[in-house]
Amino acid sequence: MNIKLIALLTVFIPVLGSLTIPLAGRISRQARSVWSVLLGAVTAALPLLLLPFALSGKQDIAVRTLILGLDFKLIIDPLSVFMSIVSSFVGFLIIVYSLGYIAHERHQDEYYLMVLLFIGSMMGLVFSANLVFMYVFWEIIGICCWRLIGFYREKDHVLKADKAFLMTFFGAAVMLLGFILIYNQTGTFDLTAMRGTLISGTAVLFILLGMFSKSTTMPLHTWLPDAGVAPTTVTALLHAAVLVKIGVYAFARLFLFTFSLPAGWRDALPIFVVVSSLVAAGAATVENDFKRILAYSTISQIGYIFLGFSVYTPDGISGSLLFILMHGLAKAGLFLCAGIVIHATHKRDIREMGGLIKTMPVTAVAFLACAFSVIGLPPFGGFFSKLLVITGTVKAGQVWVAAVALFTAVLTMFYLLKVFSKVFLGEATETAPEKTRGMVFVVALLAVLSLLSGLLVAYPMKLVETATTSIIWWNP
Amino acid sequence: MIFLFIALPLVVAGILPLIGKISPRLLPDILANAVFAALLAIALFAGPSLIGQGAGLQPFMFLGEPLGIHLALDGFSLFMLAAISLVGLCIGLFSVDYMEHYGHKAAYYALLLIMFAGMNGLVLVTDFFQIYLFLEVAAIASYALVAYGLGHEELEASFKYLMLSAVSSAFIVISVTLLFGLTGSLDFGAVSQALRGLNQPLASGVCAALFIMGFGLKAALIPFHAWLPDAHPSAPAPISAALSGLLIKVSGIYALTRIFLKVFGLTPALSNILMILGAVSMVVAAFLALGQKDIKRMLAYSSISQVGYIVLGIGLGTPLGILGGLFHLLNHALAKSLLFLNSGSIQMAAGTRNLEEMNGLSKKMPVTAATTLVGSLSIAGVPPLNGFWSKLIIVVALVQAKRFGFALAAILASVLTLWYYLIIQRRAFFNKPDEKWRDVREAPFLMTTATVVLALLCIVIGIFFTATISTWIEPARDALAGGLQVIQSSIGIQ
Amino acid sequence: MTPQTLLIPILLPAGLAVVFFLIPSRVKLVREVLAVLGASALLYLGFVFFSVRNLSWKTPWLGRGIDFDLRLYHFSAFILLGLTGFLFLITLYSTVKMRNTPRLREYYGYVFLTAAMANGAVLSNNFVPLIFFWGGGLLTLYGLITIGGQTSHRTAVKSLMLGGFCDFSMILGIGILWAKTGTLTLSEISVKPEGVLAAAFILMMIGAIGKAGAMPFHTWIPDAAVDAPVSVMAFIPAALEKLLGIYLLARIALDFFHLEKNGAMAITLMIIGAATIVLAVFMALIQKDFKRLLSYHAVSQVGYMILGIGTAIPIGIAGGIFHMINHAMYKSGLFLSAGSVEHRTGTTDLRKLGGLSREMPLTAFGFAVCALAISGVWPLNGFVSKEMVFHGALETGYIIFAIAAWAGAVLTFASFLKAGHSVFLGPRSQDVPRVKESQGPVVLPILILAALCILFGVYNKLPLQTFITPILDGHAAPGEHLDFTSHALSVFNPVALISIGCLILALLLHIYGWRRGGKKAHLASEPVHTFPGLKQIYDLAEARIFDIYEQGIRFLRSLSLVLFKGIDRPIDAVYDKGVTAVGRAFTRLFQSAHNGHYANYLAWCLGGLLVLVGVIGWFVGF
Amino acid sequence: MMALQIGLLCGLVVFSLLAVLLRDILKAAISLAVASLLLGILFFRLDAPYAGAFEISVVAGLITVLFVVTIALTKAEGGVHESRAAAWIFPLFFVVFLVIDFLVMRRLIGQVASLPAPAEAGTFGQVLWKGRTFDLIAQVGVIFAGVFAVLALFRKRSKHE
Repeated sequence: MNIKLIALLTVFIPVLGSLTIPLAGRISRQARSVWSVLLGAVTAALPLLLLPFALSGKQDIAVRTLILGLDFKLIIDPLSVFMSIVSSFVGFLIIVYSLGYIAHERHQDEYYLMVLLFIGSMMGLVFSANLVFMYVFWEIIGICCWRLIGFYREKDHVLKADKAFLMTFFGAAVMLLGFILIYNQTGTFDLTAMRGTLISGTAVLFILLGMFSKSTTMPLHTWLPDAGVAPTTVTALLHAAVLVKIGVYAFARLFLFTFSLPAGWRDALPIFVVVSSLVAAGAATVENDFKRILAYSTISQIGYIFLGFSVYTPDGISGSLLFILMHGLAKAGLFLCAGIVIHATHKRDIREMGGLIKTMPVTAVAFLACAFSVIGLPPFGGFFSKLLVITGTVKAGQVWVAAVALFTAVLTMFYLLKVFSKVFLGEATETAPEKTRGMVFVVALLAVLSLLSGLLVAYPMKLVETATTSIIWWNP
Repeated sequence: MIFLFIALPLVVAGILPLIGKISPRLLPDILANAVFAALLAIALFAGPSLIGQGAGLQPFMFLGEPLGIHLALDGFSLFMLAAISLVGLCIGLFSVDYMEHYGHKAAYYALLLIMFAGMNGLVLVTDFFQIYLFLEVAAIASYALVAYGLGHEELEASFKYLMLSAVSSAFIVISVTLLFGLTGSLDFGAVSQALRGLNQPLASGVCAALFIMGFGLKAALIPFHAWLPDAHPSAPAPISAALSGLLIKVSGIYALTRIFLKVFGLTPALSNILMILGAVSMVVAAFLALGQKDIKRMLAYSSISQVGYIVLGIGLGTPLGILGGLFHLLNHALAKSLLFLNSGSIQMAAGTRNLEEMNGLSKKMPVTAATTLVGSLSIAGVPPLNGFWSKLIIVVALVQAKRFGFALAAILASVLTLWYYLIIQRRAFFNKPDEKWRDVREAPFLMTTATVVLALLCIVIGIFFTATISTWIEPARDALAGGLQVIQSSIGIQ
Repeated sequence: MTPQTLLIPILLPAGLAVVFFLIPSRVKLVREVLAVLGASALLYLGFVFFSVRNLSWKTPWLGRGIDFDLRLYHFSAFILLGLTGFLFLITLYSTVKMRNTPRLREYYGYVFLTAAMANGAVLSNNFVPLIFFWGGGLLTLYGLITIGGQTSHRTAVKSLMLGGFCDFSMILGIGILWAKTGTLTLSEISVKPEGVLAAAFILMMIGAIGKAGAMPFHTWIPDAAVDAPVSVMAFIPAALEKLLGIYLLARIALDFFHLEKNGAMAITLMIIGAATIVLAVFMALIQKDFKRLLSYHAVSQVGYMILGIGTAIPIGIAGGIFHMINHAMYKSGLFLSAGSVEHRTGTTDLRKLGGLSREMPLTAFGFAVCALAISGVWPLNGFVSKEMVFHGALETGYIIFAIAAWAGAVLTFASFLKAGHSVFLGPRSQDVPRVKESQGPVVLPILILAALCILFGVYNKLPLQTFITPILDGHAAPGEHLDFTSHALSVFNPVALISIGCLILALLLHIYGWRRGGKKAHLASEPVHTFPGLKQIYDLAEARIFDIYEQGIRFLRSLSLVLFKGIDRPIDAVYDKGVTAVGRAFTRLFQSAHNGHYANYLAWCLGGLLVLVGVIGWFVGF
Repeated sequence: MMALQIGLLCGLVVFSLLAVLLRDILKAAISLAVASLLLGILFFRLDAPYAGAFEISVVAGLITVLFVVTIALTKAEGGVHESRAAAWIFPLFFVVFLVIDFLVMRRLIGQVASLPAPAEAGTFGQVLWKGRTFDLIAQVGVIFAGVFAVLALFRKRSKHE
């Protein structure tokens, strides 16, 4: 099958498939579960077919011209293939996990529809090479995110869902204005035609607002901890694997792959994102709600990915790309462990929990492993990504920024170990057995993957290297 | 053939009360919807060929006497006719069930058809006085329809609507007479030629101001909008859908566009005025909508805000701006009538219009919940749906014309729009099912089909927006833009 | 001997560790036998590699200069031999000592994983594998400490936090080095420590001394002494960490940076060394628990090594490195002897023990030899390496460091007299039941280590010639002949005489303290403890004021509170309250204009019209 | 002559102002009728007989009757309540409007050339039939609308409540 067809299928199978889930739901619960897992599996498998193509470093364009310069164009290059593999794989795991998690909730049809639409539009966004269609998929994800956060339909949950939707919509609308400014300057929305053009400072600011709203960096980040009210699988999908990676991917695709930033931005950005990640780490240390801590932790780790990209050194870029993979696995693991704990104890405050390691050994070990990977301690994958990001920042001459980033890493270690000791160690407040085997299996798998991605880091690194060389058009 | 658009509804309206005597409900339903369907068919299928042969002037023999009927059908009017009859058909279908308990359906259908005849007429004529006349036809029918519920609140609202519309019609007549005084004729082409001839800047300026005020009130732009938030909520749902979806667009925006682009010529001064009016309505109405408790009042304010978008687009004057404005006109017509029809089915099922009392309906009324979601997201301009593309084109046009302030206002207004539509979703549907709606059933069949048709249209146009633009909107824009270059050079008002 | 064999010291223990994790905990004997066999195989490999001396193997790993580069040369072969030696002794010791602890399966797994990581760190010749293995040790240490008991996870977290901090600062140092030199291969880097490279030196130094357990990153060791199993204390803080830490410090001082004599960097090293010696030994003196006393001494002795290397003089550096291996031997021996006392009596509290020399003669003898060695008594290895450090310190011209070293020697001997006297000599205490000597596998390692101490002391030519001197080959000033063995054991020179004087002073101090404390050996240190000036400092130290971990955590907590309350919440308030308030304010403003009066609406319309006419009129120009 | 003209005009303005401002709807309807009567007279004086006839018959007659009847009908539920607040806003705007209107019209009068008699100045019938036939259809529409409006508004309330 040629490359273009696979890319189109990766985008449209989940998007159109998700619309048929309510029909499957009409037939029976099992039919719907099987159908959604099948769709998830296909979406996860298809990008893998593109792997050999991506590893060769080549780039292919699938295009269907429409009017007004808005032609639907897909770009298949190492960066997009890497992102699609990471997102669809973790998304698939989360679908499997959620079979157990929301087995006895209402609105399950809508849940699976929205999750698959979410993953499908993520694929669309990752492959699209036209600014407007990138925005279209960006907003579809916003809608799915809004419906998923408000899944339990409680009064304040829906308020928080609206807040999240409004903040991301505001960011995205301003970003769209930025896109239109660029369109006004270059006359086209097509990325491949605009490689290397210098864009105006205001356009950069507007687009950054959109990215920061979606990837939760400093000024527009407070909706993510509030979105903790959603079911854990959604927060896992949202926070760890897919949603927060959108802004970062857009940064790579726009500000690295395509445009060049005015001078002032290049040294302002790293400082800004490091401060954002420090503040988020501080907030995570103070918080006591299990999922809010992990949400702030995500905001903090996203700061690292932005840091890696914004220093414009090859190490930084490959560090950040690796970070996306490692953080996706590890943070999804952390959230799903949190899901198992909350699902069993029905408590959200870590001070009320304790000694769960006796009754939940596998979850505890998995949580610890994923925590070590997020902190960036050696045998785990997170270590390599954090190392490359830090060395990339130092090579860009920003030694103080690297120092602050490392201080944030120490803070990360502190609050993650604090959470682990408070929840799993100490004297047991109640005996809560580990819930469904499927959920525990997924969590264990994620922990093992975090470890393997550390030991066998050479393999993902190959793809990351080709992606970095394909991104860099300027002489470093 | 195009004369049918006016004659058919008028004739059927005439005979309806008699038929009403024979079978009070069944026959009028069928007849009215048949008329709408026929008009839609003509517009969709026969229309494009009709445009082909020029301005569609054809002598019409009546008892041997050649009647000087000048009906001009160009891309713009055909686009409007198609939109009117499309929304009209859905409203007709909706009214079959909804108007059951209002009684005397024949009179209702008669008035409805007359209103649509008035609108069709207004779209087709090329004579100032005839525009005023058909304006009055549609207006009088709508006064009666707004007050159709005969409740105290309905009467007061329709009285206010009548008095203010009467004032605006008066100003339109003054302006028409002034123009007749100045140019000696009432036909668009003749008047525009004459205006270019004599340089009377003050006179044509005053005429323009009076027209803006008159048609501005019909289109409910901000300083003149006050009647709309009272008229729409108290009108029965199909009527407020017709009013908000069509009447303010046809009698307001169509007339403004036709007059200013074809006759007066959109000079920079006029375009600035229109854009400022549009932008002010867009933002102020959005804030007003935020604070509403009653769903229909909120939707009414939202209409004012979206009309602001359309006027902003068309007022810009560049071909892309007009394209965006017209496309938004179509999208808003579909989505807003969908939302008003849904509010009608909510009111019929749950018996309330107040958002606070309305929570927990999604369990019992899933289809209405889904279609309302589609409608709200479409107007808020969230991508996959049609509203987004028109707003996008408008903002692109604004940015290309270096009007960054307006572009930013448009973006912020769309965020505000999303905000109050989320309030509707949160209050009405997106919450835990409430016990008090235990015995509430989904809206009857025909009503749901009407709303589902409109919702599907929103989605389909959203996805195949390029096809819609190239077949419907671009001919309309060319019809208008064609006239633009000619006028641009005329002296008129600088 | 193909280059691939370099992988064996890493993969063999790692493989064994996986096997240990998989063997069900019921099957004890098989595990112990396998452990000892594995350790002995590794020891044999250590000897083989030491004989091969030069081997290197390199494969590309992550690209961009990061490749899996292993290099065996004299120094790493020597350290590798030491590591495998201690692994063998500890495994032998653990077979009996740890037999009935709950998580035995994990214990052996972690021990062998630590060994694998340590071997990897020593062999790697590229910074990324070095830091990879270096950090890996942290996690296994965390696991091993949690095996100690229920409440030990707090100490485990403490060790991980401190180790993590040092690791991250080392990463920053490596980043700077990589940025400046453009390469990651250890053997190719040698720069002068100025400007940002000075910062790199400091950061790498933090990484090294953090691992070695010097001030201020030592505070987890005394806590671990109580919480962690004693074999872990003997293996990791006593031997392994010292070997790795000082190995890296030596390479930093010798290979990566040219540490010139009395330079700024050398002075900082010497200050840290001296401070560690004095402060740690003061704390050690007053300890009531045998193992805590030994752990403080472990921290104090590192001071000598750092001081030695800090002198940047060949004899000083050689002294520091020699002291490293000596210390590893006798400190490990002391811990093992404490462990065998605990194994039999069940407690290590000095107050409860007494007069055990008759019942546990071999342990007592081993303890005695190691205690004398650590105190630097004449013929033993401690004396030789301490003398070299004293010579180096004096040669730098800064007397203060030598004085600190001597003060350390005094108090070290005093505290060991107190410990030895209260545990083995003196009246038999009643609290402890009749005990027999520990089994063979427990006592044997102690005796082996004691023998080694004697051998390295008396016949010091062997360790100096074979192990230490080759390390300095490339670095001595040209023409200067590196021979330290000539006056190693000579007593009749001023430095040796002062050292012996210090020992006598310590003996008098002990006797005075012993008599004042009413013939109770464990109160021998009370005079120093209650000394007016020192009393307050001791109380502060007991309240953990000087503990960098406690202060650090308090700082982190307050900073986070400031960040959270100061930045995060206000931003959130802007959205939750600010935006909604603005929206509602505007809405109320406009709503006030809509009061439902028809007249108002008409007024609005007329007003609108007037404005329009005015504007157009203005445009047209009346 | 001019005094009568101005008198009629002022009467017209006063009565229409009253129609808007009067509280009691009945008096407002009646003042509206008087105003349209004066307007009819003015049309006659400007020798526009047809306009005058239409004005008096349709506006003064039919609409006033219509109003009075509806008001009588709705009397049962109380007149349309009109809160008293801010009664001064409208008159103020009205006066300002009159002043500006006066100024603008004064400037305009000078410029607008008097209309040449329309070419086919035939009788009202010819003009209506020949040139403006289409208006008839619109007129038919208006009448239909008016009739059906009355029909709908005064339908039997049986089924309604």
